[in-house]
Amino acid sequence: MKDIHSEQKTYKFGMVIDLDKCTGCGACMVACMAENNVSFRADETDKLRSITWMRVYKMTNGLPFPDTEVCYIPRPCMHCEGSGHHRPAPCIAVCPATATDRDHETGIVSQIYTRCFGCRYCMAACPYHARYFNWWDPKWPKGMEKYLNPDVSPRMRGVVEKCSFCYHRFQRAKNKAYAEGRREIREDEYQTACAQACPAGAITFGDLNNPQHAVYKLKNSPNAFRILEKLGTNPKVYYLSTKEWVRRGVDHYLEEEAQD
Amino acid sequence: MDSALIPEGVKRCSFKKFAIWIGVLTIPTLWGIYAALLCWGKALNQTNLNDNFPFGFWIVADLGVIALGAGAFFTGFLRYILKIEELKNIVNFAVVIGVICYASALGILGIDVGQPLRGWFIFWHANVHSMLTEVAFCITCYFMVLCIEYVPLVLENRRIDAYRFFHFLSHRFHQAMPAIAAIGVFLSFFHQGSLGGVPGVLYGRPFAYRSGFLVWPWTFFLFILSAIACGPCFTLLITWITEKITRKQLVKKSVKETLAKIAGWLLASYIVLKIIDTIYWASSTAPRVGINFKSFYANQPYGIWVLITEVGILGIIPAIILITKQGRSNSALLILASFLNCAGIFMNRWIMTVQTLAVPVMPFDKFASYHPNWQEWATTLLPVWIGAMVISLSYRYLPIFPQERELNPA
Amino acid sequence: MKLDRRTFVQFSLGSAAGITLSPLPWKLTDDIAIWTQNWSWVPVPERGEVSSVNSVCNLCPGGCGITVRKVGDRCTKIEGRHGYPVNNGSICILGESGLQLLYGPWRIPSPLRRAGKRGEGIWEKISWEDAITQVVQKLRALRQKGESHKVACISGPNSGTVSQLFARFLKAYGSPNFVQMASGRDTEELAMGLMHGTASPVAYDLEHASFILSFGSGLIEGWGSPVRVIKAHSIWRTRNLKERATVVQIEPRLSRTAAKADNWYPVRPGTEAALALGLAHVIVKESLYEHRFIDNYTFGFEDWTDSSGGNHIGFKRLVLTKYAPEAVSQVTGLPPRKIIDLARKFAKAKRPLATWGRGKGSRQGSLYECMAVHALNALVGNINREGGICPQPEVSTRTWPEVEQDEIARSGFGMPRLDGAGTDRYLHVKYLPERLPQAINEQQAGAVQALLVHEANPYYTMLDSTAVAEAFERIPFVVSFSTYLDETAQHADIILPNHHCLERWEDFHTPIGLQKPILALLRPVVPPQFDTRHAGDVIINIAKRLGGSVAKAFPWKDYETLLKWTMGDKWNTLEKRGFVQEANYKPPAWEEAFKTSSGKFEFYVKALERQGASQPQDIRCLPHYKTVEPEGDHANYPLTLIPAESIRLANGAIGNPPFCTKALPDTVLKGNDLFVEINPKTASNYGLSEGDSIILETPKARAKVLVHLFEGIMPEVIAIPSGLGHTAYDEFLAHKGVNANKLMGVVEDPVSGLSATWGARARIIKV
Amino acid sequence: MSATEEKEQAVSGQAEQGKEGGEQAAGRAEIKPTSTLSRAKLLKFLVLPLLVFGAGFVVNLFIGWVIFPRLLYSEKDQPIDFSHKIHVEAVEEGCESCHFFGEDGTFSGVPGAEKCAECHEERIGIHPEEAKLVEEYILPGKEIPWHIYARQPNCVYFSHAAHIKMAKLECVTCHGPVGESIHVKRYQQNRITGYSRDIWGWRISGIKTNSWDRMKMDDCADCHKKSGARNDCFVCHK
Repeated sequence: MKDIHSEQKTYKFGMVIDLDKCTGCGACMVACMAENNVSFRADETDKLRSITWMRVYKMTNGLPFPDTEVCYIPRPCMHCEGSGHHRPAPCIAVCPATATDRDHETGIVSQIYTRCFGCRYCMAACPYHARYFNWWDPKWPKGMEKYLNPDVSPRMRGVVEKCSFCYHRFQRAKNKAYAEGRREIREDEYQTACAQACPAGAITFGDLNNPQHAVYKLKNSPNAFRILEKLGTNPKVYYLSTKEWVRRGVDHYLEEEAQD
Repeated sequence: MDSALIPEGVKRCSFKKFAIWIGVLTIPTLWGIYAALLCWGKALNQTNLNDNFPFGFWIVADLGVIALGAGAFFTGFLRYILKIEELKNIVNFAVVIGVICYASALGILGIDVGQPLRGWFIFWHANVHSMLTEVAFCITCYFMVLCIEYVPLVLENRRIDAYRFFHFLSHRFHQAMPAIAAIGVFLSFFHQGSLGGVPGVLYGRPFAYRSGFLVWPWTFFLFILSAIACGPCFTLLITWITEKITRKQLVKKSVKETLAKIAGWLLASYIVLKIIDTIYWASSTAPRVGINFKSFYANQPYGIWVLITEVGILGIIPAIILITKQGRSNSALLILASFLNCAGIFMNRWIMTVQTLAVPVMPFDKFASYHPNWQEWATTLLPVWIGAMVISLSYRYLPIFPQERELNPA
Repeated sequence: MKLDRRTFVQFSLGSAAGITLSPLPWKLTDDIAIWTQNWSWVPVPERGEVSSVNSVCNLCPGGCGITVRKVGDRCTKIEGRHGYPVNNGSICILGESGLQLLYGPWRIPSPLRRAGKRGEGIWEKISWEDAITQVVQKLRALRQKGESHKVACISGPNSGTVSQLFARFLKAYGSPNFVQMASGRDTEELAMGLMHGTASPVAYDLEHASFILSFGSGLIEGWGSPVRVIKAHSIWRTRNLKERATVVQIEPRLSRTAAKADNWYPVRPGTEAALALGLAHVIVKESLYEHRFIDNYTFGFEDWTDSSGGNHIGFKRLVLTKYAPEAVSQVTGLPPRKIIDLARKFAKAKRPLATWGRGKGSRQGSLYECMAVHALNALVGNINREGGICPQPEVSTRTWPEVEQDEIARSGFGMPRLDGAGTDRYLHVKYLPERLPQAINEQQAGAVQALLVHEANPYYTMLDSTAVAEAFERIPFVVSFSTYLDETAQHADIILPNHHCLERWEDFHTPIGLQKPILALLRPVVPPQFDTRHAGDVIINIAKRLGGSVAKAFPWKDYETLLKWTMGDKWNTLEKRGFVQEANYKPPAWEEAFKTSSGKFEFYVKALERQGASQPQDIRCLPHYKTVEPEGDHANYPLTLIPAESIRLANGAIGNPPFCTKALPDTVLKGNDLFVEINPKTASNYGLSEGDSIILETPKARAKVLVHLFEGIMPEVIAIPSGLGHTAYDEFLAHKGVNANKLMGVVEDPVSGLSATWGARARIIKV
Repeated sequence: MSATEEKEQAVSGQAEQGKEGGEQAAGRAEIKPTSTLSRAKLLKFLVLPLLVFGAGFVVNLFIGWVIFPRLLYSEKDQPIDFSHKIHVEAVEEGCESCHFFGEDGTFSGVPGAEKCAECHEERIGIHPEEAKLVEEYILPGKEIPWHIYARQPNCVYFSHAAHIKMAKLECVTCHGPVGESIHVKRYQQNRITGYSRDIWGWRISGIKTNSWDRMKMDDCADCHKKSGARNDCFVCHK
């Protein structure tokens, strides 16, 4: 049989989130939940046990009234690249059962719920708290299971789940492309649910390697930065902010390190 | 009633008393089993673990008991490989303790993982790059080795030994013991190290992350050293407890002191290396990602006191006691040092696990605190009660202590 | 051979070997693992053919276009409709959760009749036939007794045919007591009607504004048409630095809007009008206003003399004498320098725009405050201009024939309204919903014999919940047309459940605040999931059964026929495309813009003159600041309580769906306990720290809440999240937190009678 | 042999050994049985034990290989006995008449009743199974509740387009010669996992001789490996 692999294009899908535009409205969180069959419980106030693949964090500048400033930071899975084969994403490196890997075609960090046996080592490894454990059996009130998306498998208790960059939408787009005899997909054919829903248009999604894609230009903006860049996780989620305190606030700096 | 099973020439309490003792141990055991059933039946919401603390008391206990269990392989190593003959008088007991520790570790993992029925995926779909895979393989293999080491002890039961076949088998086992011990030592070294690698490789967690040698972070080596430094002390501690309960001397003081001396020097060298590691981490590894190490200890209850307690009170003090002749020859001090040493290992494992997770990495994230709930306590303590039963049974029916007859003439 | 121990061992060993060499253990191990991957209690979404249907979301006045993704006959996702003029592909958090409302257990499965005590939650399922018959019998009896005016109706939507049907029904039946639920639009309509002569809500050209001065409007908290405003916010942020719009937020609390604004100026709660006039002072004093507009198209800016020779002061003199920065600073707490600076920046901006309406704009407010903000817009001449404001236009539809009332209807309809709207006292308003409970409670028993509630949840959303509950007690017969078992439905006697908005046809008129008129169509995306009926059909049916002139007023077969008839020639486009937009609509030029008696924009509103007053009361006709004092004295209630509105928390007639509640931050709820925001300085005065439990007390009610320390709130002010404290719905919403409406009373705006409530006096007690 | 006998034997043995050192005893035990092998002893120590052992062995092999599979799977009838052969001959475009691609790339693996109704709006033949189709499903407008042999678990994503349109695989490769079948085969369902037996394969041993004998993940992965397609998790999982 001929080598299919060689014909396959490789992408590096990533996201750029404009924090100046982000209003912290939470539409991305719910778009994600609705798209990805994320379960919910009567009491979700314990955020340490609440599954939200996309979570909007709130950062303040720490100054007292009336100089207080607030910035909202939507945080999906960063789909870390790490630094090559020897140091992949923190979570991929540690998973003992290969339940998470780097998808070679898209660069997306996968999570396979049926492979995961719930050791939670990946969660300990992830500095972004992007991984969530199913502490309970997911349950939908009677009748509500009707809205579940068949493209995403619901999870069971005892496994870890996280944002997949709506990988099933890539599968869907590719399937359509295949049916039309194409191998490549267009930028607008594959968008994540959060990017699509965001009322502020703050989330841009696309191929970071493709100069034709919007994310390519945005990630090279002087205002672009990533969270905890110094750790070397090499995330594929970039942020934009014109505010110095915001850019600085998402990483650690020693006192002697000058403002950039 | 069970006199035919009791080793020759030794005295044991009445069966009734023994039965009551076992019965007493059964109560907390059932409590632990109930908690375990809750965790399996209702899922892990039955614990205080959460997404911030995916690892908690159970993992600490696992790391801890495996370190404590190191007494088995290390005493075996000293006895069979380095040929310190004197230690044959305590090696049996060390093996018993080892079996209990490793069985506990596996048992606790069986509750800790979210999907125990898929636990075998770790072998079948192993990711060789994961420290946990290494740990799982080595622990499982080593547990088998320990069982093999434990079997001849069982075979030495008077009633079993009466069978020629078993007697013969037991003998063969004894002959193979150095080889088995060697395998055990290899496996054990490796997984003690891998356990150290578990937190050490987390490069997303600057509190735990350590640079290192080839693929191994420094914690890999520190964990090996700390385990072999504390394992023997745990053996001594349990021996002492057994002696207190049985009101008998079971092992000669000289044997204990030999073991204590070795442990002492190991502990001392560990502490020196640990201090070097801490300094290097605080001055180089952590600042490289922009973190002043003091900020790791900025939140109570995980203040700087934990470092002082771990290295100072639970490290330097027992090391000094154990390496000085006056210190270890004083039984009270010896036991105190052993206890501090063992407590130190637990504290170290707690810090490497829980504090690692408590420290927020994203600067805008909140600091979180964790304490185990009763289900976690009950299940974690379960091995203590079962261990006590196994030791009681082993002591009663197996010739664990070769010097017992000599030290307690009828 | 006897079975002895040895045989047993041998047999066992053999068995073990045999089993090991059989597939059993291996297959079983595998299958058991697969069993855990495939637990029967984890739902497997059914597969099916994928399709999508366009409709409109009517969960709020935002009116976004939606595309519903369907798999088989199930809706699986609501997404923003691409190319839709309001939201172009985006969607808000509530719209996104719409399917939870559609499929949720809070749906009412069939008509219900109360079987226990009111509010007890014991229901008896009845047939539609039965339910309608009972309502008809009751209404017929009242009509026969000549008590038709004792039937009241509360309707939620401000526009659309269904709401009009209810209004028409009451008119034909013979009651003046049709009330629409309160919203900020009431005040805007009034202010626009008085100053422009066009009584319609304000439409803001946010997209083209270059300086947005928001008087507490939660621009990104669901104010106006939420997605559209957030999109405008992004436009302000996207333009290059030179053209980037400036946003200034005037609010005592660092809301999301304040956080995203370029400048946040906290002022004392309720003093926004003073600041607006203070800004006007600076603009007038420094002559920064738009002279062409002020000189030619306004009335009452300068002092003037009436036909009978009486002298009147103008807006100019008023602001110059009374609203100097120092004086305003005293009131608002904002330094004079900042006031002057802000006024200059605002007036000098290319396209400045001032917005009115606190929070989501869902509460009514002080008329003069609205006028003051509006005067500010007039000063900079941004009326009916790009980047400015204009009266909100509508797409015209076919008008229904006039109702022919019979004698009973005529006399009933001619009775005075219970809420007093339109009487001499409250001359300028159509409805005063917030006065209704009080009016019912003040009157002798039996003022309202039957109440119909459509798409509204007054029992929860009205201020002073205790008085509302009392009013409900006094109404012997309550009929709810709700889709969900909300608080009002819970306290009804008969529930005639309406279809969910994804199950029905309905028209949707220009979303609030839009400058281009749109008419859109809701369509049934899925067949009704329960035994529900369109409220329009039900009311037509009831009218027909009542017979006579009431039936005659409803000549349509059913609602769909009526809708098609009303939409007229637009129906085909609506059905095909989903909406009709007059994209080229431009508001009239200044020359013909104003329909006031002076034909100009009126700073001095002549219509507000009190007839027959001996002395001209100029101040009454000019925008001015007068403290709207909530109940309670300062000594007993030293703190000020304000509601905090959030787009993540629906606080209207629709309860927060589980997804939205899940998205609330942990600084709002902890378990079922609600956090209130307190400045650390204030908290330390009371010895409070984060998470402490306190009793929050206002003259109206008290509640146990938790303390959340927040630097972003003014000292001495407490903010309480609005939208929680439901007693109805289900475990995902009920009994979580406290209903902010319960703590706040109605403060009547003296000139209009609208509710001017912006907060309450409060005190706290540490528990 | 009774338990008492055995005990006596053991005790006497021990007594014998007691005199000498353990090592010697063990050494002797190694030699002794071979030298004095009486028939009775052979029977007692070798043949009987072997027989007992063998019995256990065989019984359990039987349980594992024969009884277990029967217990593991339940059998279900398909709602209608469908003949692929007849249909393939009757329709114009062969397999594609019913199994075709949608515009979005979806594949009509199990065509809906609507598809059947295109020909069988009313009875066109005399076959009783057709009568069943028309009367029980098409006329009342109900879907046919087929049991799907190749239905993968919910966590699996499979694209027919990728395999057929891109990789040009034949249907037979995975599904076998279904098109030639005259009757539907019995559907067996694993009682534990709920899957069709076709996933594991009909041989309980899991051994496959044809490419379509088994549809486990490893089978997909093997083929992917051979053909150079990727084997990343997200290729086939969702």
